[in-house]
Amino acid sequence: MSNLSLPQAAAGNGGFEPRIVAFFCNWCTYTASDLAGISRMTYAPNTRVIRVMCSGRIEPQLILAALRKGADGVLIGGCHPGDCHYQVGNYKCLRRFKLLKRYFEQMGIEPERVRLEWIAASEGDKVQKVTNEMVEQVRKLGPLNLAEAPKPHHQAAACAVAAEGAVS
Amino acid sequence: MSKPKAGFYWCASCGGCEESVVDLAEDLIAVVTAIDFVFFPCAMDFKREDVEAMKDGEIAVCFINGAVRSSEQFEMVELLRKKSQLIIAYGSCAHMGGIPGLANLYDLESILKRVYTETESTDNPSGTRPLPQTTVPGGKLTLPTLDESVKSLDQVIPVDYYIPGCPPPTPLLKAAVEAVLSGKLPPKGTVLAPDIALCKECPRIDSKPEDLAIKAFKRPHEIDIDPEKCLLAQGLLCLGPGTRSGCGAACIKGNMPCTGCLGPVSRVHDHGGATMAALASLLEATEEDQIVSAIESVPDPVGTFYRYGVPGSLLFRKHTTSGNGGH
Amino acid sequence: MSSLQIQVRIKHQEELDPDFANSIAALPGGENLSRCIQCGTCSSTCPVSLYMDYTPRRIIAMTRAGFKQEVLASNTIWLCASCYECTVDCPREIKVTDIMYALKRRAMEEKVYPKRFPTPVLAKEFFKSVLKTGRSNEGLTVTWMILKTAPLNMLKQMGLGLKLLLRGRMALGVEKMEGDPTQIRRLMEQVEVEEKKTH
Amino acid sequence: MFMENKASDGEQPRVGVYVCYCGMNIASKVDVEALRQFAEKLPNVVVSRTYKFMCSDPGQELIAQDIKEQKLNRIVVASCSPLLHDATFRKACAKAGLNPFYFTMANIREQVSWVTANSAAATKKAKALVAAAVARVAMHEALEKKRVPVHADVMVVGAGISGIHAALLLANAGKKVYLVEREPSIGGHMGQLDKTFPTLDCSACILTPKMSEVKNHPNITLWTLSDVQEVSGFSGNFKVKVKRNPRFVKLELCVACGQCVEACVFKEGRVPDEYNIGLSKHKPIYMPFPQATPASVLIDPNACLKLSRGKCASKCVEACDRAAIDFEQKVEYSEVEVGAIILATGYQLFDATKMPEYGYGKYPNVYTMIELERLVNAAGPTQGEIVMRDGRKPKRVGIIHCVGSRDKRHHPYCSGVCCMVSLKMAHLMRERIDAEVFNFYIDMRTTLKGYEEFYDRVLHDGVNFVRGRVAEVTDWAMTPGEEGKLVIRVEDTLIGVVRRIPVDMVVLATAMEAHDDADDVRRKFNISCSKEGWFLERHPKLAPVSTFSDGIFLAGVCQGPKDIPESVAQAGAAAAEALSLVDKGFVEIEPNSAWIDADTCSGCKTCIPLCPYHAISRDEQKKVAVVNEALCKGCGTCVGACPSGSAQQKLFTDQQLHQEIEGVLNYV
Amino acid sequence: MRYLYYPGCSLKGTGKAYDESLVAVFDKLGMDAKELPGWNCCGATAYMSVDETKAFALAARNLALAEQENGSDPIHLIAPCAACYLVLNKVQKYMAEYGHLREVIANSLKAVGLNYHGTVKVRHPLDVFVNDIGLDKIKAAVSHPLKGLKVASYYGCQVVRPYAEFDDQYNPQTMDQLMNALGADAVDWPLKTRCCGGTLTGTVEEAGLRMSYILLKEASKRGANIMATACPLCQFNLECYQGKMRGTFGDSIDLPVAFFTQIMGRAFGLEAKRIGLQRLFVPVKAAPAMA
Repeated sequence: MSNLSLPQAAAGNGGFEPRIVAFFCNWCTYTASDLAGISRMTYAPNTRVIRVMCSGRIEPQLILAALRKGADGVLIGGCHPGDCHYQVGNYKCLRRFKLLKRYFEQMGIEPERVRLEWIAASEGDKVQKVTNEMVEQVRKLGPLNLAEAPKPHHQAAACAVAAEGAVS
Repeated sequence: MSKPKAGFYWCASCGGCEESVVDLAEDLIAVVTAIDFVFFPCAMDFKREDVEAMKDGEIAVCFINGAVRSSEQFEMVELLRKKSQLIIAYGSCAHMGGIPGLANLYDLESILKRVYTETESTDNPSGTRPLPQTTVPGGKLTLPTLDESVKSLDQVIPVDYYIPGCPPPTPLLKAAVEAVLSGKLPPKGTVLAPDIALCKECPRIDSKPEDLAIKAFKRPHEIDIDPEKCLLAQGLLCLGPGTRSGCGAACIKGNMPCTGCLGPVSRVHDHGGATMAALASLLEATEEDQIVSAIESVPDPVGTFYRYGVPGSLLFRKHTTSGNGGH
Repeated sequence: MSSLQIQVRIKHQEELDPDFANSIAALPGGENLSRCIQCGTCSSTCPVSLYMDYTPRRIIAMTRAGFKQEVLASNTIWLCASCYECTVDCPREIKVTDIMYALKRRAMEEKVYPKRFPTPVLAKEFFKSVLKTGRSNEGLTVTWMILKTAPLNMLKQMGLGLKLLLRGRMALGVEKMEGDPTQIRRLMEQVEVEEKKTH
Repeated sequence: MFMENKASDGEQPRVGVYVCYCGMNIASKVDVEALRQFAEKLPNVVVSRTYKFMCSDPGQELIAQDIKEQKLNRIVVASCSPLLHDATFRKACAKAGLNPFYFTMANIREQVSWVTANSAAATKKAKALVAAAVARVAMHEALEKKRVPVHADVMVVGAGISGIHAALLLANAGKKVYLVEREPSIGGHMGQLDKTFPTLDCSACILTPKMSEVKNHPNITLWTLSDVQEVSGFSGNFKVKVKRNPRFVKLELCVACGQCVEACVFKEGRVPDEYNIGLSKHKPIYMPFPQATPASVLIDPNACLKLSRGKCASKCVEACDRAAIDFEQKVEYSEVEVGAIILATGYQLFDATKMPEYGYGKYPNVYTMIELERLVNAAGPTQGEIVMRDGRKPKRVGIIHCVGSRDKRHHPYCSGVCCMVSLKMAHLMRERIDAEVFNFYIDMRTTLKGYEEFYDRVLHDGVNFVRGRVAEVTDWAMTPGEEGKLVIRVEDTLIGVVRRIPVDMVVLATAMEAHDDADDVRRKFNISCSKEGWFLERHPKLAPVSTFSDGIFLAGVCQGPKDIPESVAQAGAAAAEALSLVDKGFVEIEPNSAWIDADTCSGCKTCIPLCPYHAISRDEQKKVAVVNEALCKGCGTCVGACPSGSAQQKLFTDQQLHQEIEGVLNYV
Repeated sequence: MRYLYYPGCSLKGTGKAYDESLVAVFDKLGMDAKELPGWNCCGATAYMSVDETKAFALAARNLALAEQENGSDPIHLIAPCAACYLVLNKVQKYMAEYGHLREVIANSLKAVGLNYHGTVKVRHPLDVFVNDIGLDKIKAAVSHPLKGLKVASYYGCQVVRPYAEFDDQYNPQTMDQLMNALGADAVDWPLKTRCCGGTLTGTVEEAGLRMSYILLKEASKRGANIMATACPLCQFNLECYQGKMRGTFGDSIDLPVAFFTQIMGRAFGLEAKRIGLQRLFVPVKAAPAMA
């Protein structure tokens, strides 16, 4: 197929800037991320944080959608075990994540591209550290360049990605 | 007025879809009385030239089953699209890639190598492979080529409706034919099956506990299956909660868990992703190592959660570092 | 001594080396240099600081401020006995011992250490011996060091050497490692190659 | 079909994007003009503007005006964190007649300009976040905040000076207060101090009147020897279970006459006295200290022969003519409902044995500061006479600052009060026993009102100051003058020379640190701790006594080191916050609850066991799951698990999140 | 536990008695710890002053060699010399901490046919005796309890800091416990880990001598009649220069300084020659129970 539209040029050269979608829970990791800001800790600019109330809201479909839409990696941040603002949401996240990782193993997605970290509200420095590590890790791996799934030829296929071209 | 013309074509499929037509039993007579089949390679002796000879849009409705991989299949579905007013993707393979879609876990070369060189029953010391063109005395022979990836039908041509299932349940087929005949069709792109998950029609739903916590997943041969009780409650990986209804819970009635052949409901973007989320959430484990070992009890996540839909899933095929998989 | 000895003690900014601190901080162990709060723990905990022209705390301050010449010419860095007491005690987790090593190396690179000062000579002799044989040879190394720095001391040390010999605590021959000592030289050469690669 | 380029409620979105400079906070890194231009070209965007301070009145007015004139129905503000100003801009929208939930924020300050070194990269990141916000806001729906009535009572946990002060303020305002203290008496650390700096007020003299006011206040229920066991509910409606340990003495009968103590079969004290930091011993039945509140004796069940072995002549019972002693008392549990909780659990002192270089525990004449407080106190173990453990009076005293503070191996932070405490103690040692005093400090921190003046006074007292952190205290003598002394080794950094100073007594100004069980406590209350273990405030500047759990406030040192005036001020602030919550009569709940589409739910029950609040049940008629909105707290776990997309969470619907994913990836 | 023995250069020279006594004690306790084949100098402190990365690579070579000997269990490499112990630990720690260093060393090793994955555990014999073998077993091996021997346990600077985790950095106890287990009395004294000036004695004699003198003086003052050391350089410094100290400080110190393993050997009833007692300058005979 010749209709590849994913960024290819950067592969294997130093110009590659990983695109990382981060899902952070409101109470711990998003707050820590704000704290990193308040403390003026600079870190790699490659993450794009999407706030959810709890890591329990995060599910494989969101991660898969991010990768499908061009993310080279996905970072998930939640409260430490035992610290969840909603008691146990982070455990649900962890279980889904572990199963998803096994799926990724079979599908050839490098395990380093998806990372789950428990980051407490006070751990601004951990946001900095984890972000930097993750960006470096993914930079080493190079762009994800998923095989392009041919777009379904109809207005609403059962498995269509959400909002495909929705606002374009 | 003449009867509407219909076609029925197969791509990469097992023949089960055709069987499902036969399963219409006495209703089949009503169907053939109402419809004029003009192309049905499995059952009737029409040729490609016959289709090519038709006017564009001459076929009122064409049912196509099977996934698409070979150049022949590409050509045929494109041809049928041109000649048909309505294309209905029929069965899991056309709908989502189906069982043949699991081939997307391998690259083409390794499949060919396995088939033509490595299988235990292969005796092919010279490593001969089928070629697109072979010159033999008397002329040139051609064979279709294979694409790098398996695709669902809508990844190749525009599809108007889907009838899901492996094979599609006959009531769905019957309802679809009636809708086509009566012209009372839903918006294009609709999957012609209820848009609610299977638990809705599962006879065992009342036996499912409201505090389900799964210790580890079992496989059917590992336990003595209680014929009354919710299968998930017995630890079996039943995909019913995330799979479209419309089959009348046939497998569950046969004391086997749902494997997801009807695909997801319309609100779900990735069938496997959604069912993984649901089932993993229900695990009992809280410690990381417990979770890992509970999840180890799923021997083959792709084969379990994406059995019928690797091509139709968000990842589409196995990722290789070279990127696009060359399709 | 009839006249009052005076000395100009002012320091102008352009006399300082603005990159000095960074070049030291960039080395492994130097990372916390800038975090010093000048509490003096390193100096007071140091068993040798009583001999130093600048206490370790002052060396850190001067390094940070770019007093390169003074720091490299100080006796402090050569008096450091590598006992790691300062490193362990520093409340800011500054690896003072590593910084002292870094300064010693820098002084040797820039050849500003005191001539005939035995420590750098010993270090170099030691280095040579290991390169050749894979082992350090205490007797020979020390002998070379004395000969190179203060040959007159040789006589003084003879007694000790003799005693050691008599008790079998000093070998006359050259102690060599088992196997192939050239592997050491090759390893060292490769380190140079690799370092160039990554810089 | 289900993901169309149309607002969820059918009308075409008209989005306004407002990019904030935040003075130079954002503008110095992000090219705000480029960002504005970029936003202008995004789908559905009708107008895009920049302003110096979007959160200011004129900034908000700008938005309101556009809503009216440009008929905007969606607003995006790119500025600071939504955790800071979401509410501000929602209000601005509402004022202009737009449903406040047709609004979203892009956090381009905390998560972009403040954390990105490179300006171009910062601008790019900001663009991605704005694109995501624009994409997401199109999917927003009109929502209503729900109001829930609140309980008017307040609980204060911890009855040191902070807890006492907060409880009294609330009680005086007419609120019923539960004051919970785990020690047998209220008063906390302040009750142990001799004098307070810089005024040298007698600590007991200013504290005890407040203690008795607590005791006598009709609105305060005081529970000592008590611990909070469990907290459930939410802001305005907490349920708290308190464990109340037995005192083995009937509080209402005991008049603290002390005859029982006198009569106890033990003639001498045998339990190290906590109040005196173990410098004295008390009997199994004892009065915690003379001014203890409640004024009642209690029995230590581990030391009492009757309670630990079941056998004793029980002379105390005989001696008590009010029959107040009750060996049958058991642990009791009380459950109360309160609208707000103030945590004032205080601190503990750093364990000086963790720094063996200072010889605490090894050399008897090495003391901690709090021990010295008791030693100089007239009500202390020596009746205020300053004699060391070996019976001598110290002639020369070394006071070491920063023990455990400003030290990465222990506590990296400055405890804030130790300099002043050390100055106070130096002064007292000069004044009381005319000792020669050396203070060893790293930096002198005397920043508040009257503090520097006090330093000046102590300098003039003739106290010796050595700027240097002490490396070691030993009994290793190198000179005759050092024989039999404790030798302090330090670099006098102002002179640049290492000194050895022999002294008789060493005093360690140990750090304030979070309680060992702070982590358990914060879990109970569902709040966070900072890295150092202090309870974490909601915002270091703008919400210093609030926590991330609405309705739970912080007072005093549990939030971080403070001295007495600061603790009292903060306790006042916490009381005001609690009052403003419970007095209002209701709380508004963020409308982010989950809901389940009854038409598409298959009734698979996956969500039901996942809800930690039991908010989901099954409608047995319709055979579908139903969310009880009053119980739902809005975590979205059920939504993440629903295998058929029938569960959704307001403000975090699948559509909104997928749009956000698309937004951050597809436009930049 | 699988042990390998890394003697280091000094134990083949001035510290010969440490080598002999350690091996004899291993033998007595039934420990199997063969010498690491092909070992090289650890680089000690001097190398670090010349080229840091090379110093690390030099040390890492030994770890790589030890790892080659790896069976199913990780190798415990016993390094009796304080400097070797420190340097080998340091290279482990720094390779983990500094990515650049790790890369350079790993690549250099690879080029000479070696690999290191970080699995070796570097152990000091004090740690092994007290924590692996256990004081009970050691007590059981004592045939000649050292009655009346008052030992100042001198750990020196580099055994317990900065990387060791087996003992307290300020007031270490393992050697004291060991000495008590042998029937001797460990003397409490404050200078157990104060540097002896070993690296300076050869170069800045005045400083080195004074530092050692302080230690000997204080130990005597506290009633010690022998000093036990765990490092060849400390032992050399503290013992062999006592004559010189007499000249310099005008103070006669005759305190025997033995390796702690020699004292163990004595208590185990091993023959004087086997534990190298004849190699000492200051005879131990004067000390009770050591004759």
